[in-house]
Amino acid sequence: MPNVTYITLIPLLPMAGFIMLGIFGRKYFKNTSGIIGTVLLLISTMLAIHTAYGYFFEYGKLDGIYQKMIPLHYTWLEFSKGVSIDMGIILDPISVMMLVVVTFVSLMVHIYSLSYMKGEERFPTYYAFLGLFSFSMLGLVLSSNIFQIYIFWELVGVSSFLLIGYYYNKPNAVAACKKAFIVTRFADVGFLIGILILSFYAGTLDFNLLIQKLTSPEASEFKNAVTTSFLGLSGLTWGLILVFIGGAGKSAMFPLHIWLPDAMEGPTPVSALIHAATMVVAGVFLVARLFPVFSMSTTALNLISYVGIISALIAAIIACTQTDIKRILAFSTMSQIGFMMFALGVSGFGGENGIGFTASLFHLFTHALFKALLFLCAGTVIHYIHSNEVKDMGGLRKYLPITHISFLIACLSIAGIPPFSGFFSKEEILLAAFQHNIIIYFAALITSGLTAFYIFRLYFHIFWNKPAIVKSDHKREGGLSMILPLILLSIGAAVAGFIPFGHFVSSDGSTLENTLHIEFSIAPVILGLTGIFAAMWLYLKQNNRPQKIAASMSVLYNIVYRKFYIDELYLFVTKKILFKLVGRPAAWFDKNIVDGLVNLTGNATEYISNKIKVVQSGKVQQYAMYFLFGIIGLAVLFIYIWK
Amino acid sequence: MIQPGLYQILFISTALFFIGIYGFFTRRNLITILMSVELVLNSVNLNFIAFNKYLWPNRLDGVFFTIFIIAIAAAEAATAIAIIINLYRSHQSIDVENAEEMKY
Amino acid sequence: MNEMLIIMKSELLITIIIFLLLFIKLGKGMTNDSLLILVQFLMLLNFIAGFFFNLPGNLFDGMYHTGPLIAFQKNILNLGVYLISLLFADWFRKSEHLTEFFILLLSALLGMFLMISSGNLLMFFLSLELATIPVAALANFDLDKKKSSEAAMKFILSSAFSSGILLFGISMVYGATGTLSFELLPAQLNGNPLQVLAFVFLFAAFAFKLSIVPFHLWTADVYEGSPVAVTAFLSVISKGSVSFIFLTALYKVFQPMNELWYNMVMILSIATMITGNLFALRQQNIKRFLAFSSIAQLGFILVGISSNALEGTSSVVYFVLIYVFSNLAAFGVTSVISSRVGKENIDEYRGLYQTNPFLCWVMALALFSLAGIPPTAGFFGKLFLLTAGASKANYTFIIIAALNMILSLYYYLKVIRAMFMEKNEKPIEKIRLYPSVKLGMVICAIGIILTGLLSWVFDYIQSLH
Amino acid sequence: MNLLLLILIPLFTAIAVLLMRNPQHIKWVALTGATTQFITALWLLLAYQNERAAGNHFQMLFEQRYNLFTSWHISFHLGVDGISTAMILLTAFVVIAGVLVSWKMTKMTKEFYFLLILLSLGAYGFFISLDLFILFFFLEIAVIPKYLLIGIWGSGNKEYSANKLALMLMGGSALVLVGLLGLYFNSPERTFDLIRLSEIGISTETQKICFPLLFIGFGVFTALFPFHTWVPDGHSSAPTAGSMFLAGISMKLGGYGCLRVATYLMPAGAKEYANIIIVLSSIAILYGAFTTLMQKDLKYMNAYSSVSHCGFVLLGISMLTKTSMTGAVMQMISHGLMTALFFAVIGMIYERTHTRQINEMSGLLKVMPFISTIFFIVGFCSLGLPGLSGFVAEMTIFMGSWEHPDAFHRIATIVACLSIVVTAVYILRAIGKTAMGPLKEGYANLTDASWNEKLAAVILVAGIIAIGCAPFWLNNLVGPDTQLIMQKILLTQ
Repeated sequence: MPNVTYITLIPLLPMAGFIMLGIFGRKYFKNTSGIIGTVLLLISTMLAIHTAYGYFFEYGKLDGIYQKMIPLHYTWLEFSKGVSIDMGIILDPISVMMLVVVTFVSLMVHIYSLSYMKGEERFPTYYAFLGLFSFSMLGLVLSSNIFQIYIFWELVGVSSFLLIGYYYNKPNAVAACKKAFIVTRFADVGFLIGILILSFYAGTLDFNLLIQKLTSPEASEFKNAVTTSFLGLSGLTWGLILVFIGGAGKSAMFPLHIWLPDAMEGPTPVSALIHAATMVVAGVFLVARLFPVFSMSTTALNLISYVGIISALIAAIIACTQTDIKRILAFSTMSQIGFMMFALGVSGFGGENGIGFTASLFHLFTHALFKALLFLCAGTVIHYIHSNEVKDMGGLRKYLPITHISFLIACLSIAGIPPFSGFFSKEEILLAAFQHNIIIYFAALITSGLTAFYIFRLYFHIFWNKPAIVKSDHKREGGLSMILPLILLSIGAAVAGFIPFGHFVSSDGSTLENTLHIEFSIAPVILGLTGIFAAMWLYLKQNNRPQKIAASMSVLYNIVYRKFYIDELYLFVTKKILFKLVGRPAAWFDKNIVDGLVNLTGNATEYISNKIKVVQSGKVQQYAMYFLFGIIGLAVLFIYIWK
Repeated sequence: MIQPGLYQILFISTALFFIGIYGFFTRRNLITILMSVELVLNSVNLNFIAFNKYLWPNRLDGVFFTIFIIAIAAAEAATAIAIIINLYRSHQSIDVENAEEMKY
Repeated sequence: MNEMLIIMKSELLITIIIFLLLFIKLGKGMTNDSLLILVQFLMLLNFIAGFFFNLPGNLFDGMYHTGPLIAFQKNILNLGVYLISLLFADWFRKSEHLTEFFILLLSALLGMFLMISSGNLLMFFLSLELATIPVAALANFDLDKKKSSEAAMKFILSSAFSSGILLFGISMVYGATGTLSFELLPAQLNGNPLQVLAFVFLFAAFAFKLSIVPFHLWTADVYEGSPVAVTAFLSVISKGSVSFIFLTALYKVFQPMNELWYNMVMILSIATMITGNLFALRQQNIKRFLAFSSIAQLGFILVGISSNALEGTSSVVYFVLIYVFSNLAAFGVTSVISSRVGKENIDEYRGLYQTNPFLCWVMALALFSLAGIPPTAGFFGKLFLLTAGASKANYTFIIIAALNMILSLYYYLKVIRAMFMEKNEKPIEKIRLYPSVKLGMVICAIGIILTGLLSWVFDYIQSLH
Repeated sequence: MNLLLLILIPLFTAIAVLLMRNPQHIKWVALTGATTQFITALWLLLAYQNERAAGNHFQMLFEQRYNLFTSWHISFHLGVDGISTAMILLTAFVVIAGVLVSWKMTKMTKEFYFLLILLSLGAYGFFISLDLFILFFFLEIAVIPKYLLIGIWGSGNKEYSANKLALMLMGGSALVLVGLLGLYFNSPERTFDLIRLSEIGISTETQKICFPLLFIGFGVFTALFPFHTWVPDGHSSAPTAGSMFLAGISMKLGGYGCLRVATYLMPAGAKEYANIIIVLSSIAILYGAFTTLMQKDLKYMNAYSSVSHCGFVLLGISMLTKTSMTGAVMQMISHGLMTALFFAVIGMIYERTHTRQINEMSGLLKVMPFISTIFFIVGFCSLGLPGLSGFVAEMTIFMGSWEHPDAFHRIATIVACLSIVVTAVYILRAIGKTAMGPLKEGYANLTDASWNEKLAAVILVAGIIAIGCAPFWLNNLVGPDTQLIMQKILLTQ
């Protein structure tokens, strides 16, 4: 049986770190805070691995099917009978898998940051925030209640905000963290309303019950949810779409992706942890978590798959033109998450149908490894060069050999070159898409070619191209704490593909055999190699071919370089429409109409008061006259009119 | 000789009342105004006498009232004239229009 | 015979004091200060005596009657006069005719006592005149001030005019019913047009005394011109006594016409509150300001009167008691400042708190009480008036009344603001108060706070019926 | 537990303050008084929970009754239920923080503390009274201290603001008064007793007249659109503690009144007018949020955001479900703590930078880490971050509102949900401009919070977190009583 204490400790240890370092860090743990945070997370990681081992190999399976277990669960806030926010722990393949991923990557980042962030003024704060993030992300993963997941969802958002804004005195970072928070917040409203809708139909917030009630066609809750319709879609679909919007926001899906590139203003290890490996895949996780329900609505699933593939494609195209190393990786992240999303969208529920589901989460797993690796490598490079721009780099392979190798492994992995891990997961995704929707399959194929191209464009830019301009005098690749994570992650990125993932994670908990179809893999691999060679041709040595190509399609290039002007569109909507057309009139209305009315009452009173002062004329005879008029008036009124 | 009836007397008293009020409204001299008030009071006296005689001959309230009114009118006039004299001292005039300092 | 002396005890006591003062005046041996102390002492005695040996009864064939409630009302008036003798010491000490002042004042008070006790329109008329004419003389007491004689002139002419109206009304009542006795009148009233007309005339005369719109116009001018002590007397004691007899007139005598007068009272009450408030809004002279505010207060009293029930009487009496404390405190502060530094403008009160916090707190308490802000007694007073008035479930009326409380709050706050908040380079200098003034203010302040919080006061009044 | 303590402690503190001469002593006396109140409030909470745990099922606990004005059937009737206990707790938190924050007050210290304590006295009395007359008495007691606090110690256009506030609040209470009188005279037996009135019931016609009067009247206190204009001016002109008390306590008087008096006594009226109020409060929520977006002054910003947040309270009440009402009470508590803290932080910032303009500040996090951190926390609370109280309250309201299946309520709920984005925008804008960014020139020497400020902030943050992390105690405290109110509503047709 699962050891509840251990599992509870997994998220709580980082939380303890947050509280301790957050309150006392500046005073008492100025230099030791990194160690404290890392040790706490190390324990977490070990506990997570222990749990995973236990779950997958000891007690998780019942009759060959992985069970959903809720070893801990207590009511946190009861709204009405049956509807309550519970704080609980759910153990099922995806949550356990995520536990391992999150703790592992987080640990890597903790270790890496020990030297990367050394000497920062707010070093303890940094580790406190990392702890907060780890806590929230682990909590999110373990949530047994849809509202609980929302709570951690928000907490993850805020830790992301805090970490992006870590360099708070850089205006860009401030703008970026605001943008990230607000955009995801906007999506979260969708999520929230989705929760409200789903909970209304299901009459519960508990995942297990909710899924049970909304997936059994006989249940009255399900019938209700399906028969109510609004604007042509059933209540259930609406709920799911709204929940997906929340996921899309966090996972930077088109068109809510605009915050992700900017989020790269944060420290690079943070980008590796939050904006590559863990938080951004929360959307995928959310959809996976609710997948049985999603599978009841084809409309929702179709939406997911189209949003996924569009994001994947657009991001890949944009990534080809960007020059900021981290932004390229950010777009790549978005593109890869797009892959995971549409894989879910094309999946069915149960048995062989669920291949997309397994593929998606497999990709999530491998992606976490190789993308974290890419980011950490990029971090080392940036650390060395002190610049984010690819044009400042080149020929670094001699100076940063370990980084170079690691980066190459990651690149090959993401490009889908066998036998690296990305190959296996991507193959599965493509297979699922192929089985389900041929359009998506072809789009995905093109995207994976582009992926290979842009990632190798980056690779060649950094490590080959022009000769190195070395100004840095400090240690080449940082200390051991910077190298160790690279090595560990490289190993992971290289071999993770051989894990029989379907044995562990599948849509319904049963075992899914991974089958490698050599004949099917030919097309994507060739496409990937083409991309690599194209990149090599253009960027291996310094030449003017890229400029020529860019010039030859300057309009197109510019559009892509400007990220399809989506940012500008948002800016227009917020600045021009929300601020100018809603905010300003509202403020004006409040000041002049509502407040004006109040003041008008006052002024009118004064005005009347001034006007009637003539009555008090000072003439005693007039007073008497009013007296007499008063009598006559009263007499007439009460004798003739008002009897 | 024809005995005047109640209505005739009431007519006269009402006329007197309004003449008094008219005087009160239009005169400028304070003394005249005071005299107008006396007219009003006298009209009331007439009223009381008439009611007493024609309507309630066996209740003498009206007659007594009249006597008291005359007395009070005298007291009132005395005070008023004293005040008017003082006003004359300070304003050098007993024109009501000169005593309109306080208003609004 | 003995019984008569006891029943008319309050009136006789005042008469005795009047004569005593007359003799002292003849003696000419006393300085103003010691005379003032003597007067204050006499007033205190008079006030204390009011609580003992009260015997209810009818005298002179119903012309005069008294009872516990009436005795209590007289006590309130006595208290008011005592406070006046304390609070306006500044002005009294400067006055050359202190004895005359109190002789006249007490004569008016005597008139008021008789008026409250009257059981016949004749008696009522006589006592009303007795309560009015000396006040006109008092209004002129600042002999060398132009405003004072103007005020007196306006007062005497207006009241003469109103006497005429009143008498005309009484004559019509007499014509229509044949009786002037309060006991016999109700049986004769049937609401025919003549009686209605007569009632309108009578009502107007009452309204004149109470300064009810549109019969109020004399009020502000007279208040402004008269010496502050007289203004205070007019606005508190005189108003109080007239409202007491007004209650009797409406509740007892004209009870058969209560639907008629309810409407009349309602209309005039609304008009009075609104007009009083609107005029008060604009005033700069604090006496004039208080004049209009007291007009508005009278509008509130009318709300209570409109209830036509036991609660109406009790709440009006209760309110008058509170009103004595609050308004006299306000006038007391005004008087101190006006007779010491000669400033009567609200603007000149700016920054007063820096130099005279005690005066400011007393003034603030008084004004809050007038505005009906808890925990001052004014809150309870006003609330009970409204509650009494609300028994007819006339929501419009009550809402208007309640909204008028806000309007009045606005201008009361104007004074508060001037004293506490606004800055002034040269505020009124520090004033050392005479002990008696201080005593008076403390009594007022205690009264303002405790009359409301000690709830038995109201219950006691209620039990007096 | 003797409820009179809750009134007597502030009363004696106030008298003691009046009798003191040395400003230093006054502060300590005030602080002692506030602390005693605080402890008493906590004690009340414990005693209340003990009683409930011991199976005391009376609606009101610790009842006391003294006859007052017997001829009007008014009695000094005290008692608390879960809702009032919660509100008292809130008041105690805000009072102690308010006293601490104004530690450096030098101008007319005695008067300042006297008025603060008087205001708290009014609030305590209001929350424990079960007689409508007494309730009204305490309601009005709390108005004038605010006027003076703003007018004397305020800043900016203070006289105008003070006037506006006093007059609008008095206007509100005038309506309340009329409503109360309507209840009094139309009930079969003339009584102001809340419990008695609810037992004997009030006729539907009366409810239809009195409910809007009472609800609007109390609504003015809690910034019911369009009667909210006193809020921005009043809050922004008030001194720090004044703003804290205004937003933290005074606005809650209105919400409590709307719930306890209007809705509880007149369920039929509540049903009749619920839709109108829902519309108004939805407007207030979103419109308030958008207006906040345009504010440049921190205090104005928070004041307008209070309009928006208090809209949630009214929305929760008018949704007429048990959950939403519980949410409304939670929102009152949460908003009270949060906004008091917000104003405290703004006050601290203003004291140091001498400006409240968002655009004129930058990079405060560097020199004032403590204050800025609190600023972050309170901002997050305002935008509904889980773990802090705002989230719990808002979510409860949303869940409660969503229980109605029809489109009208749905749209209102969605409108309310949308506001949380706008809230995020303005809060982050403010934080981003002031706390973050490069340090402004000349700010290098600014100091961080002093001990009293730190203590005040920590107390309020503790309250916020106590609700945010463990909302169940508040829910359990308030829930049964909102359930009672709901039962009454369900019983009426």
